[in-house]
Amino acid sequence: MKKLINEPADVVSQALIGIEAAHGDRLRIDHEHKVIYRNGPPRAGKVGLVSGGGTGHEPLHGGYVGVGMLDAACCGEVFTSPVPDQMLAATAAVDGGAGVLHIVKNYTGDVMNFEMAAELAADNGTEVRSIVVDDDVAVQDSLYTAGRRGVGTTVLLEKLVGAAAESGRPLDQLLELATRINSVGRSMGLALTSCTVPAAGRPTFELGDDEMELGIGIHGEPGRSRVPLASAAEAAQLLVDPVLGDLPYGTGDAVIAMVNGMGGTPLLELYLMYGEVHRLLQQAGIHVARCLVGNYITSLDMAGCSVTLVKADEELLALWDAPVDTPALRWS
Amino acid sequence: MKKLINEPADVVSQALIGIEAAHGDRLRIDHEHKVIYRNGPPRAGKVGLVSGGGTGHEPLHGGYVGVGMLDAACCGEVFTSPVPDQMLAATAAVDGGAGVLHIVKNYTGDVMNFEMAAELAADNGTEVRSIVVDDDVAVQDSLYTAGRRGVGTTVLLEKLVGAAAESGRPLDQLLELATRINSVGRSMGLALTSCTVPAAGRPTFELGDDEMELGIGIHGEPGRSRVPLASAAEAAQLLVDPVLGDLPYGTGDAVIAMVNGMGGTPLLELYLMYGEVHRLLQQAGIHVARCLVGNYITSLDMAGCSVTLVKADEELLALWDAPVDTPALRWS
Amino acid sequence: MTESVDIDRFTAWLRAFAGAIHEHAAELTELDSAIGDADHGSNMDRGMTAVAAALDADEFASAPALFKKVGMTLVSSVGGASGPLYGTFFLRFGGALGEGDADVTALGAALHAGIDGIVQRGKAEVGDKTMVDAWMPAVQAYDDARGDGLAAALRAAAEAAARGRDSATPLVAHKGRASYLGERSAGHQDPGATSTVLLIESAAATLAAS
Amino acid sequence: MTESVDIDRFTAWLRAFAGAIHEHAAELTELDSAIGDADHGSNMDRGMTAVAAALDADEFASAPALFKKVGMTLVSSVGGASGPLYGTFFLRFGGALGEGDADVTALGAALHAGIDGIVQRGKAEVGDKTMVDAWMPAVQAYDDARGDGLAAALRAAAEAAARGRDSATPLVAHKGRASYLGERSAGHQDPGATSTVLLIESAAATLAAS
Ligand SMILES: Nc1ncnc2c1ncn2[C@@H]1O[C@H](COP(=O)(O)OP(=O)(O)O)[C@@H](O)[C@H]1O
Ligand SMILES: Nc1ncnc2c1ncn2[C@@H]1O[C@H](COP(=O)(O)OP(=O)(O)O)[C@@H](O)[C@H]1O
Ligand SMILES: [Mg+2]
Ligand SMILES: [Mg+2]
Ligand SMILES: [Mg+2]
Ligand SMILES: [Mg+2]
Repeated sequence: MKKLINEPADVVSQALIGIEAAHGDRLRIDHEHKVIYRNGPPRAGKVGLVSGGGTGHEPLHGGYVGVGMLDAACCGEVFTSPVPDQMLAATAAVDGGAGVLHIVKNYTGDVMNFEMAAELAADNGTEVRSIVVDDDVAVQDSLYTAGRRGVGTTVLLEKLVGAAAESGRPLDQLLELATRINSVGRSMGLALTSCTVPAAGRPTFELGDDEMELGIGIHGEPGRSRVPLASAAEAAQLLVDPVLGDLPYGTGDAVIAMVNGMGGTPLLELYLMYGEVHRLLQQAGIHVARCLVGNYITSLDMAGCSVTLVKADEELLALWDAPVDTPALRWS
Repeated sequence: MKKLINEPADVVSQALIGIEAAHGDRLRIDHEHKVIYRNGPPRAGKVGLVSGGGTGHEPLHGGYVGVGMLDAACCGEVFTSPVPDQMLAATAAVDGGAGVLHIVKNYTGDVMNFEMAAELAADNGTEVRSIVVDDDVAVQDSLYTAGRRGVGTTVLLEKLVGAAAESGRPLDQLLELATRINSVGRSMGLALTSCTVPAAGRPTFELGDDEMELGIGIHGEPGRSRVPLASAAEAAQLLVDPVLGDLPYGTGDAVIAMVNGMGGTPLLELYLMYGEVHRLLQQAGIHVARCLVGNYITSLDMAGCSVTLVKADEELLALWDAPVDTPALRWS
Repeated sequence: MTESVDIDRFTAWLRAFAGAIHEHAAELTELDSAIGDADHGSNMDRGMTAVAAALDADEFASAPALFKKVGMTLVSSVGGASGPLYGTFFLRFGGALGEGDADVTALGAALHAGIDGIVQRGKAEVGDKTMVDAWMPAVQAYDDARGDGLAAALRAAAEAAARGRDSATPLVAHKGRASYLGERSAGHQDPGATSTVLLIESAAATLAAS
Repeated sequence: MTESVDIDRFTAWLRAFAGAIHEHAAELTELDSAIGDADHGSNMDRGMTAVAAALDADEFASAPALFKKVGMTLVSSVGGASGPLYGTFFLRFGGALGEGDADVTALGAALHAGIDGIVQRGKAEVGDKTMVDAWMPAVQAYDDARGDGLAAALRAAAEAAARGRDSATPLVAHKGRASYLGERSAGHQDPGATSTVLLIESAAATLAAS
C-alpha cells in the first residue's frame, strides 16, 4: 500500500490536523468528535446544515463547510459512517434556533446513524429534518431493497440548499427544496482501478488490465458489472445513457452537470471526459447551464469518474450562482 | 494503461475541447495552436502574461488563465514543451502594447522553445521578457549543468505576478518581481508511483512496493534517489529539510506554503501531509502566512506530492490576497 | 435446578466475543471486500475493543447497566451499518433483562427483544442476506431447545446461526451495501451474519456452565 | 570525379531518416524512459512524419529551401529539447549549402554549421551526455576521411557517431533532462545521441552513390 499516511488508524484524526492547519482562518475542528465547523457561532434564524459520512471522499464533506454551503461536516472513519454522537454534537452546535437539516447519503450505515442522531437531537428539543440523497442509477430502486446510493448529487445539493439556507429560508422549505433537487439529480460512475482502504492495506477488488467496473459507488464497492476497458467516448456513453434514461428529458432542458474524478484520475482526463459528456448531452438536446469538472466526491485513490446531472430551472441556477466560500468551492 | 482517453495522440486536443466546453464563458481556445486565452481582447496598457509547457500538469497552466493570473497558456504535447509557433501566436494575441512576460519552467526544451519564440516575437516588434523558474532543490545547480528544474514555485509566481500585472505594473518591474519570487521559492517532490505517459502506454519507471522516488520533477523523470517507503511524517521531513536548507531562514520568516499532489494522490493524504509539513515549519520557527493544499502542478496520474515554500513579505502577501478568477484558483 | 446467567458470565461472553472478533477481523474485512466496503472486521474490532476497555474501566451493578454501556459504546464507536445494529441489539437486550440473574426464559426474551431492535432499525427480513439471516434461525432454535436447558439452547442457537449464515450465501442481497451488487452478491458469505455467528458461539461457550 | 549530392539524394536522406526514426521510435522512447521523460521516440516520429508529409506535398527548388522547410517543420512540430536542436541543425545546415549540388567539402561545411547551431542553442559540450557526443566525433571523422571521398567520409562519420554515442553511455549527464538524475544517469544510453546516429547512418546510406 502506497499512501502518504502514518498509522492507518490515525488517518482521519491526522488529516483533520492538516485541515485545521490549512484552513484555521475559516474552519474550526472539534477533534474529539471529528466535526468540521465554520468559524464563529451559528447565525440566529439561519437553518443549520449538517452533513457527514465516511472519510475518503474529500473534498466532500469538510471541503464544503463555509458560507453558502454547510455549517458542519461529521467525519467517520474511512468509508464508515460517523456515529450518532458526532451528528448530535454538530446538530447542537449549529442550531441557530431555526432548526437543522441533515444531508445524508443513502447508505444503510449513514441512514441509521443519522436517524439515531436525529432522534436524540429531537429529544434535546432541536428541530431536525433529514434529506436522504439517493441518486445513483447504477442501483435498481425498489421498496424491498436498500434503494439507490447517494453519490454526486450530494455535492450539488449541498451547494444549492446551502445558498437557500444562507438567504434565510426556513427548515421545511429547505427540506422541500432538497427533496426536489434529489428528485431531479442522477449519477453514474465507473472505476478503472480499485481503491485501497488504509486499514485493509490492499485493493478492495482486483480488476484486470483490460477491464473496468461500471456502476460503482464511492466506497470501493465493486460495481454493478465488469465490462471491457473502453475509450473515453464509449465510457461517456456508458455513464450518460443510464443517467438520461432514468428521468424524462425534453429538448432544451437545462442541467447542472458534473464530471467528477474518483481521486486517482488526473484533471487532464476529466476534462477530456467532460468534452465527451458535453457532446452527448448536446446531441440529446440538453443544455448544460453550469458545470463542474474535477475531484468533488472521491473514493480514496480510485481511478475513474462519475457523471451527475441535476435538472435545473431558474431558481436552481440562481442558487448555484449565489456566492460560496468554502475550501473546495469558492465564487462570488 | 488505464486512462479515460481515446487515442493517445489526441489527448491534448480532446482535453482542450473539454476545457472549452466547461469554461467557454471565461476562456477561449485556439485549437490550431493549442493555446488557452482569457475571453476578450488584451487590455491596453496591461502586460500580457504567457506561460505554457508540456501537457499533463493540469491545472497548470490552462487552469490559471483568467483575471489576476495568466493571459494565455500554451499547451505542448504530453510532457513536451510547446513549439515556438504556439508561444509566438499567444504573445502576439495578448500584447496590449505594454509587452509580454514569458513564464518558463527551467527545462531544456521549454527554455529553448520559448527562447526561439521570444526571438521571433521581438522580430515582430513585441517587447518580450522571460522569467525562467528554477526552484527544485533536488537538482544541484551549477554553471555546467542544465540547472534546477522549474516546478511548484511556478504556480505561486503566476498568481503573484498575475496580480501585479493586473494592477498595471510595467514589464520590467514585473520581470524584477518574478526574479525576486523565483529567488525565494524552493520546492522538493517525491513519488510513490510512476506516471504513465499515454503514448508510452506503461509506467515510465518501475518502483518496488516498498520504495519511493525522492527528488522527482514533474515529468515522470526518475528522482534523485530511491529510498524506502516512508511514513507521512518521515516523508514530510525528507521534503521540508532540503527546502529549508537551501535558503537562509530566520525565526519568524513568513512563507506561502504549498503541499501539492502529483495527480494520483487524494486530497485526504495531502491534508495529512500538510499537517506534517506545517508542524515542521512551526518547529523551525517559520510562519505559514498563506497556504495551498491540493493538486496544482501534477504529473499525470503519479502518486506523490511536493512541498513549495516562497518566502513572503507584505508586498507578496498583498499580491497573493488580490482577487483571482481562474478555473483553478478563485477568490476575491 | 434452573441455571441462570449472572453478570460475570455476561462479562465473559462480551470478552469472548471481543476476542473472537479480534481474531477474525481480517477474515470479516475480507468477506466485506467481496460484497461491501472492506471494513466490517475493523469496524467490529474497533467497537469491541472499546467495549473491552469499558469492561476494564468500570464495575457494573446490573446486567441492564452493563448492556446499556455496551450498546452505547458500540453505537458511538463503530459507525457504519453494524454499529447501530449491534448497538441497538445490546441496548434492547439489556433493557429486557431484569436486575437479577437471567434464566433460560429471561435470556430468550432478551434475545427476542434485541433482534426486534435490529429488525426495526434495519428493516431486513430473513432472505435479505444480512445478519438477520443468522439471528432469526438462532433464536428459533433457542426457543425450540429451551426445554433442554440453557447450554443446549445456546448450542442449538449457535448451530442454527451458522446454518443461517450459510443459507444466505447463495442469495442475492436486498439490504445493506451488498444489495448494490445485485446478482453479483450471490455466492458470497455475508460478513454481518458471520460476526453474528461469532457472537452466538461466544454465548454458547461462556453463558452456560460447562 | 568529385561526387556531389543533389536535392533528390537529400530528399532520400530525409525519407530514410524518417523511416529509421519510425522504426526505432519505441526504442528511443524506451531509452528516454530510463533517464528522461519517455517521449524522444514519439517526439522525433511526430516531427519526421510531418517532414515526410511536407516532402510529399511540395517540390523544393533548392537544398536551402528544402532544409529550411525541414527545420521549420521540426521546430513547429516536435517541441521538447530535440525540436529546437534538430530544427536548428537543419536550418543552419541548409543555410550553409549553396543553391546547386553539394560536394564533399560543401557538405562538411554545412555539417559544421548545423552542429554549431546545436551547440549555440543547447550549450552542451562533448562529455555532457547529449546528442553532441555523437555529432562531434562524427564531423571530426568526416573531416579526417574527406580525402577518401563522400561515401568514405559519411561511413566514417556514422561509425564515429555510434562510438561517440556509446562513449557517452557511462557518463553522468550535465545537460538536458537526464542531468536531473545526477549519478543515476550513468550507464544509460542517451536517446538524442541515438537518434543522431540514425540520422548520420541514413546519410551514409543515401547521400553517396552506392
Ligand atoms: N438493513 C440491515 N439490516 C440488518 N443487517 C444489515 C443491514 N444492512 C447491513 N447489515 C449487516 O451489516 C453488515 C455490514 O456491516 P459493516 O461492514 O460494518 O457496515 P457498512 O456496510 O456500513 O460498511 C452486513 O454484512 C449485514 O450483515
Ligand atoms: N542542451 C542540450 N544540448 C544538446 N542536446 C541536448 C540538450 N539537452 C537535451 N539534449 C538532447 O535531447 C535529447 C532528449 O530529447 P527529447 O526527449 O525529445 O526532449 P525532452 O528532453 O525535452 O523530452 C537528449 O537525449 C539529449 O541528447
Ligand atoms: Mg463501511
Ligand atoms: Mg519531453
Ligand atoms: Mg462494510
Ligand atoms: Mg524526452
